[in-house]
Amino acid sequence: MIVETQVVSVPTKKKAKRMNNTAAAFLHNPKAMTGLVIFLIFVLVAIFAPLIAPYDPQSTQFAPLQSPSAAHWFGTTNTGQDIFSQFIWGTQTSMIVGVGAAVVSTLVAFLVGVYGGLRGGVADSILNSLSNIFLVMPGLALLILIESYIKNTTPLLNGLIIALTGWAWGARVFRSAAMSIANRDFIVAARLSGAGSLRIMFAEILPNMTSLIASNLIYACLGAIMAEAGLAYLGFENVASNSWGTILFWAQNGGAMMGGAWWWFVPPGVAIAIVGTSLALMNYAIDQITNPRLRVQKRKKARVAGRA
Amino acid sequence: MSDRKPVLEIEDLSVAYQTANGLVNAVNDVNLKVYPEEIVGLVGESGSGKSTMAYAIMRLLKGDAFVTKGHIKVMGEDLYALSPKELRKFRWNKISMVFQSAMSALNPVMTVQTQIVDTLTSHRPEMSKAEAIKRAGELLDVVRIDRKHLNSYPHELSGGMRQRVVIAIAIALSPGFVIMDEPTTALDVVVQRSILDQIREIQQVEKFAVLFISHDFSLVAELASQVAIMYAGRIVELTKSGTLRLGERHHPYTEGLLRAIPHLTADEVVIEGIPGTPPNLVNLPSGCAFYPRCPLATDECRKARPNLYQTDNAIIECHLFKGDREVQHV
Amino acid sequence: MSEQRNLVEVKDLLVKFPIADGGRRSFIRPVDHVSFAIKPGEVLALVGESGSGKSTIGKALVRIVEPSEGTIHVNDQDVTHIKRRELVAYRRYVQMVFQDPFGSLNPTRTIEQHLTFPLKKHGERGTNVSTSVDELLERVGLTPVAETRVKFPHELSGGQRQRVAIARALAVNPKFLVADEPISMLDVSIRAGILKLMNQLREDFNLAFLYITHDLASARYFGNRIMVLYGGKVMETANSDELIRHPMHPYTRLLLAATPGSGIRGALPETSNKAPNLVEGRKGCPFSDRCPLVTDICREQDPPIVQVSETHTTACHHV
Amino acid sequence: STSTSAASPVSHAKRSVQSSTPLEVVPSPNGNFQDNFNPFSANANYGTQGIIYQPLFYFDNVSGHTFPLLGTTYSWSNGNKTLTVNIRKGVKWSDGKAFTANDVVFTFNMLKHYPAADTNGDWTMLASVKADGLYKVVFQFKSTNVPFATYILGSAIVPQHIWSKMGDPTKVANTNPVGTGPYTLESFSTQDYKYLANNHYWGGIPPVKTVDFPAYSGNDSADMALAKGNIDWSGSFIPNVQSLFVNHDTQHNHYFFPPGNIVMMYTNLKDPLLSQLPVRQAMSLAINRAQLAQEGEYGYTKAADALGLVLPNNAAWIDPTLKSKLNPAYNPAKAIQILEKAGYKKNAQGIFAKNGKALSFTLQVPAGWTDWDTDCQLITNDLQKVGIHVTVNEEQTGAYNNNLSQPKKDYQLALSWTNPGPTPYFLYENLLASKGNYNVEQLNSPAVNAALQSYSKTTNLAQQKQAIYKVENYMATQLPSIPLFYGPIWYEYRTTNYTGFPTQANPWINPAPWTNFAQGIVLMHLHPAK
Amino acid sequence: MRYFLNRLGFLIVSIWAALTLNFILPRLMPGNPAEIMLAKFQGRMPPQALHAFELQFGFSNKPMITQYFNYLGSMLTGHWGLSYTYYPTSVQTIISGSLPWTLGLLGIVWVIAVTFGTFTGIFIAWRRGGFLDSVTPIITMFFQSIPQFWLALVLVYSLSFSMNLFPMAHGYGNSVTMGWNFPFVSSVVYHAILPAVVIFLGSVSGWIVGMRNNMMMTLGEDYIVFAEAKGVPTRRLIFNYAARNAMLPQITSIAIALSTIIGGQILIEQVFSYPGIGFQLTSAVSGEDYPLIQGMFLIIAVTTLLINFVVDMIYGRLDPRVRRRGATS
Ligand SMILES: Nc1ncnc2c1ncn2[C@@H]1O[C@H](COP(=O)(O)OP(=O)(O)OP(=O)(O)O)[C@@H](O)[C@H]1O
Ligand SMILES: Nc1ncnc2c1ncn2[C@@H]1O[C@H](COP(=O)(O)OP(=O)(O)OP(=O)(O)O)[C@@H](O)[C@H]1O
Ligand SMILES: [Mg+2]
Ligand SMILES: [Mg+2]
Repeated sequence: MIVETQVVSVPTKKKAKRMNNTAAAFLHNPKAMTGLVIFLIFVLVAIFAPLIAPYDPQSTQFAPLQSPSAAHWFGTTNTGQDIFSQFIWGTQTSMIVGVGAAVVSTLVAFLVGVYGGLRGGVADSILNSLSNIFLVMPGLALLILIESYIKNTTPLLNGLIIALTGWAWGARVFRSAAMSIANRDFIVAARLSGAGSLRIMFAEILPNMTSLIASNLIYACLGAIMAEAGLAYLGFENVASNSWGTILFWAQNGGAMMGGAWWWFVPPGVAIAIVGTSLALMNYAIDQITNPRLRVQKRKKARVAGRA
Repeated sequence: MSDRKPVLEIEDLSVAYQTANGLVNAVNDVNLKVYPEEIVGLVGESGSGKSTMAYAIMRLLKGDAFVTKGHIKVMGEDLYALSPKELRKFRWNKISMVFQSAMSALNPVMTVQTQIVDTLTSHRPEMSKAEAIKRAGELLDVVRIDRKHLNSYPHELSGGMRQRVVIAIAIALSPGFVIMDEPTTALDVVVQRSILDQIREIQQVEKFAVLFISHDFSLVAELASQVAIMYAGRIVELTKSGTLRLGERHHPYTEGLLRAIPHLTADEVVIEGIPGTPPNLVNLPSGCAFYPRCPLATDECRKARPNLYQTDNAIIECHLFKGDREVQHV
Repeated sequence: MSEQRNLVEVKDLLVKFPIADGGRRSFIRPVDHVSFAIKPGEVLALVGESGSGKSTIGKALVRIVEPSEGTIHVNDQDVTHIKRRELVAYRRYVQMVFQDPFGSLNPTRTIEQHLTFPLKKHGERGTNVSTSVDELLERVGLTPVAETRVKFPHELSGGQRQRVAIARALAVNPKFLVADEPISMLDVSIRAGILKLMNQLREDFNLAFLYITHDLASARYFGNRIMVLYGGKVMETANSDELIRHPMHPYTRLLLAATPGSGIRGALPETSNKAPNLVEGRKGCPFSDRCPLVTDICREQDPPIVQVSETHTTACHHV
Repeated sequence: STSTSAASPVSHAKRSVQSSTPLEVVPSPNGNFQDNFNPFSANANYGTQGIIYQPLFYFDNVSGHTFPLLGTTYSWSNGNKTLTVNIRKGVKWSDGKAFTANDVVFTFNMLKHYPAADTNGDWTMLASVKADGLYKVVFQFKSTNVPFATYILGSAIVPQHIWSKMGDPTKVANTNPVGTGPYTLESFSTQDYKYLANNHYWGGIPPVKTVDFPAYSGNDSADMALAKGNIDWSGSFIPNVQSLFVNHDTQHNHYFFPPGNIVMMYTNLKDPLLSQLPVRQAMSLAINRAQLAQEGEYGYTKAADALGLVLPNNAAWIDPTLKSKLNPAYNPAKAIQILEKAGYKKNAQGIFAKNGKALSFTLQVPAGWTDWDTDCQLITNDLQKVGIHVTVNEEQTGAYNNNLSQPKKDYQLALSWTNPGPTPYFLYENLLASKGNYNVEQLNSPAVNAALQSYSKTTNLAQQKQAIYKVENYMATQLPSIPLFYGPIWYEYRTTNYTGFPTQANPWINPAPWTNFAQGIVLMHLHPAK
Repeated sequence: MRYFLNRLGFLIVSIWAALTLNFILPRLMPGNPAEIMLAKFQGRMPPQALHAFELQFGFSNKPMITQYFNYLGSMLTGHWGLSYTYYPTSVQTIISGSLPWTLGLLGIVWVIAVTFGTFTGIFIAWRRGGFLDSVTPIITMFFQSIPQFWLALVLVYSLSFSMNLFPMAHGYGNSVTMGWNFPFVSSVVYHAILPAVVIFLGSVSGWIVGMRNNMMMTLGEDYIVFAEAKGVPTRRLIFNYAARNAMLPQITSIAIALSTIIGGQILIEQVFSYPGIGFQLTSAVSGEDYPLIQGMFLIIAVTTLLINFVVDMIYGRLDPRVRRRGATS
């Protein structure tokens, strides 16, 4: 009964999980690490905002339009608010919006894309058309259209709207990935051994899409932060809220640019650019890690040569 | 074997891939000669280094692969000594290659005609467009594809036809030597057979030498005059194809392979697999690479790499053949 | 064996797939009125060229594709259109092993996880599961078990993966296994091991197989009977030796001629690479496009199935 | 019958010097312009009413002055039900045709025929309009309403020979306007349009040859252009006007923000709690208006008076007996006292409550009106301190307006504006009359109604003043709504190219370039800078 | 043909979806258009005139389904209603005045960004691992991550306001007259430089990185190695073999690129007072001019959809596989 075949164990350096290999590659990629560290700094700032921010961000207790000083690292607004405190609290809001919208839109994208890709048929056609439509709709215009009807939104609501309008690209990516995975035999095999659709989606397919999910999360986070800033800047957000976008809105409202109050509008803009770059770096790195063809080899020896 | 000058001479060739886990020694100290108008088969399991060798011969190794050792001469010319310009000229005029998978070897957005004509005009700039098209049609005739397919895109052809187009491109400039890297593996048995027949036919007309790579023993045995058997980056045996059957003297690995195939017509069918799996090419076993799977392995096999021994029909790299004449090269 | 009742009985099975054809919806029939039966412990080998509908028959049997017409009886139960719970129960009876050992295992799950799920799903609990996993791995020769259990698919060779796939199929204790070209992607040196393993399983558990292959030699080795398929239709069915030694159908002959090592060698017809037409509504014998013996009747009428001997049938106007 | 001769302290200056430097005017940030110079359209481009078309008279609500334009004098008769207007002679339409009383009669009859064009609602009061010769028009009123003449006399007049062929005046864009005003349209594009001086203008040769209106999208781009000296006359808001504008050229850059209206906190009098005077009194006392003006409004305005007058514009109308009550008190302690006296007790949350009803209200404000948002925040804080809880609801403008203007008002507290006129009557009538257009608080006071009624029946200034005093008293004591601060009129100007703009020292007319009819008058008073 | 019909079908369905969305959204919101219109007058309107306005705007209380079909009918026949803010100007007049500006700027920048991005991508992929390959993506990513309106403001302030290098606002100078004359055209170009630079910087990164990655993927394909082996000259290899294939997936992402550019442009036109659709849209939103907002959104959506359609068609021409296979998107 026992077939005599000895297993020659394939040498692996350590019993590292496959996932950890990707993670390890991520951690060894300088671009990814730079991005990750920068992003984590902002995350930490967001988490500890209440401890970091020296003052109440809304309180108008200081002299207006002070340039940066030890007391006010980023100066004050024209109504005497401490911009550094606003910036720190804004970091929190913007990060929550970014990460939250990323999670929501990725989840929607995953459900729509994977379900359609897996299920096929009419359900897929409908879902696919839907995401194609959302995909080609100009995002910001759609957001503005929606905002024109529900003004005075909070950043969180904006994040939600951004997420609910911005899932299409992910859905498309997930769908095509799901379609190629769904054709793989292990899905059929799982079904044969009794797995249901949900199990197949979450236990069989999801782990095979981690890099896509990660990259979609990153992409969506970047998009959400930018979109939220844009909306807030246009005034489509409760101006009493505290986000990078609203700081820019008030700065613009208060003539910061013209008045030479660079300390007022520079920090949020630069912060968005830095967070955005950090996300883009991570995304770029993930691409390279998961797609060996994109990797650039650093050869120690000449390509041809080889005459030992 | 033959006094004529070989079209291919490989001497002590080693090729390695640089990977995160270390150097993958895909080809190790390989020696091989191919003579004009000869068909030599190269057989081995997946991953034994066949394609790597083929790419090395063509000087097409990319990225992380490099020749660590040895020389390759094609028609007396060292490809690695050529300038890029010379190389571009030399390739395809003298030596060409049929790739493993025809689907991916053809550019999906160009018609068959363009791809053939490109080949011609790249090497014969003096050739007019009309001439090139005419020649393309002739080439399709040679591989027996209707000329109307000149304007077809690859995806409009069947697998067999695509492979024929690739063959047509390979012989477009009448090279003296063609490497065929598993040209038929992805195809149906019947199609496979008809393409093999065609290759043989064309080869007899055009008289080029062929290095035919495959992992299908019986196929190669029918086509080639000599068969090189590759294991773990080494050619462990070079044998006359007619003797590829049980009962002749062969390398234990060759014997294992012969035993592993069920025979279609034999009265009594007993098959036996080779236990275990091919070695890891990053750290090869010290002695004979095959010893962990060899049923006849001795202590010596583990320690020392065997020499080459000439038997009546073959040159074999195995300690078991110590009694035979030792040779230096294949 | 012949006295036993049939384990699997397929009658007039027809499978249609919609295809987009110039905007109109039309269908192809990769399986066109196929009938066969398999007894317990018997191996029916299904040979035919790529696209002839072999996998589709296999998938219809495990009900991954929906039969359009005809019936499938397994163990005297009509399973042609069962749904949900019945289907889940049915799949404890039949399982499938796939061609590509790389694609049939989930790269993100360990070998153990691959096996525990079907075990649990089919009722095993607690430490039983763990012992069952060990048993299964031993049975398919993946020792040492402890080492294998924790590995991921990519840490195994192709042959080992195929063993895992077989173990997974065995986990539910099936009586019937559809093996869809289980060795065609494996190296020659490993193929024999898998074939032997399947042979052993047949003997040990009286397991019946539908063995799908395009390699006549392995069909003859493993199969009790061989069924030759072309263009979705059965061309010839016979006991293995009989079919190899006395092929009747021109297609079978062609196949044999193309297979190295066969006695038959003959010129292959010019049109030999034309794929069969599967589109619904075509007339006549599917092989008529390529058949060297073709006459007008072949293009017009479906050839009847001729009983050549008790165990040998063929469908050709010229036999 | 009494005859009122229209008094004009500043007559049109007659000058012959004309400068060809274009005057750049940005009344307010704007989207792209559309080709619409229809005086009956609420969305006509700036200058249509005033630079091209003119009314009989212009009544200024900043200075209270009356400027005769196409009319020269008007008089009441027949128990103040008949209004007779003398028309200016020698006026020509810009196409050279003469302007007569017939044009006036035509214009009004057209409005009667197309009520949608009658945006002043002239025909709600008019019975008939007749010409009496070429230079006299007689308006017959349905009932006596003297102040309503402001609307009628302030309606733009169009040429009969053109508009009689136009059809429905509300549906035309009138891209080639012909008026009596000092300018004609020279060119139009969506990003700017230009007016060219009408050298046959009855008031003389306009001193500015070309008046250019460029479109600026937002405050920031307009402000930058202003600071850079690209704009001569602007009505846009600038934060830190001193540093962002004046300091760029202290000699030539000036601004002056006269009060335009009163920003009120409206209290819904149908609300059982807000209808109680002590609650309103407490609120009024608890709000620090100076802080609102300083922080919310950048110090550009002042706290409003308690009487609902726009000061100093309406200074002549203050009841001498109320002089002491003019400034609303800020006294949180007293607010608490009043509430306690009225029987309110603080509940667990520290909010005053009586009979289980806590003083907890919502305060509506239009979303995106950032200064008001700040104000609301401050008000919330102020009221919280005295134990009144307020939640701010930022509403989209449409919804906000709806809630305030529908017959069934859906709000508790709201920050909103008032609609002033040349005399306090107009604001009061709007705000307090039971049928007032902006009676947002839903006051229904027979006394106030009667006082306003008596004003409207007379042309006698003394009687009018008495009526106004009554209302002032009502405002001061009953607080039907709570005045907070004056809404400023944004007005910046640059004297590099032209001088003669209204100044803080001499605010003879509403100086904002978006003020219909006033802007045409201002243009005629400019002169090229030396 | 089939592919064409398929894409055309999708175009029609998505336009219908955009139309329907446009219809549903305002009706989901509280308040009716009449009230919103009245609100525009902020109480300055005597009640006497209210009814007049209701008449003017044709507010209807017909059943939803009737309204819907009337709406579809009038949208398709180009009757998009009258703007609230610019009454009685029709929405289509307003749009036709600003659309050319947007399309002009957008089209030019887009072509430049795509061309530049594609060539840069090809170049750095060919020289993979080189200095440019490691630096260019990062720099462009940084620019892409800067909020475009912010960058626009900074540039306007520094280059235009402080340094007088560029105009601060508008699509052309106020002193030139519109027409095909040199002063006008040069003024238009001069005014377009800054907005174009900002849009360019905001969108080029995706093209560079995308093209680079696709190139790298394509360069690893067998047919490239085969072509190289068979001696195809390098230039032809890069452009005809590699780049042409690498561009195909890029083309499909044109949709996203385009809507990103449009999104950016909306904000940027606002900053530059550029007389285009975006500027108009934001002012319509702040003016709660719903017919105009709807028309704007519709025109933006339809333009994007149409461009996508064209792109799909081009894609079909470039990729012979698609024509047969039908739409796989
Ligand atoms: N790019 C690469 N990087 C690292 N290792 C590689 C790479 N390409 C091939 N190898 C390794 O080199 C060895 C030889 O590969 P090669 O492709 O030459 O085998 P082959 O004999 O052609 O196999 P097959 O029959 O599957 O084509 C294998 O072990 C393979 O894993
Ligand atoms: N889900 C499907 N939808 C449409 N057509 C299908 C589907 N599955 C298979 N086909 C078609 O049915 C035909 C038969 O396919 P099948 O996979 O059964 O062939 P096969 O004999 O197993 O071939 P191979 O040897 O290549 O595995 C093919 O033409 C295939 O394209
Ligand atoms: Mg190979
Ligand atoms: Mg199959």
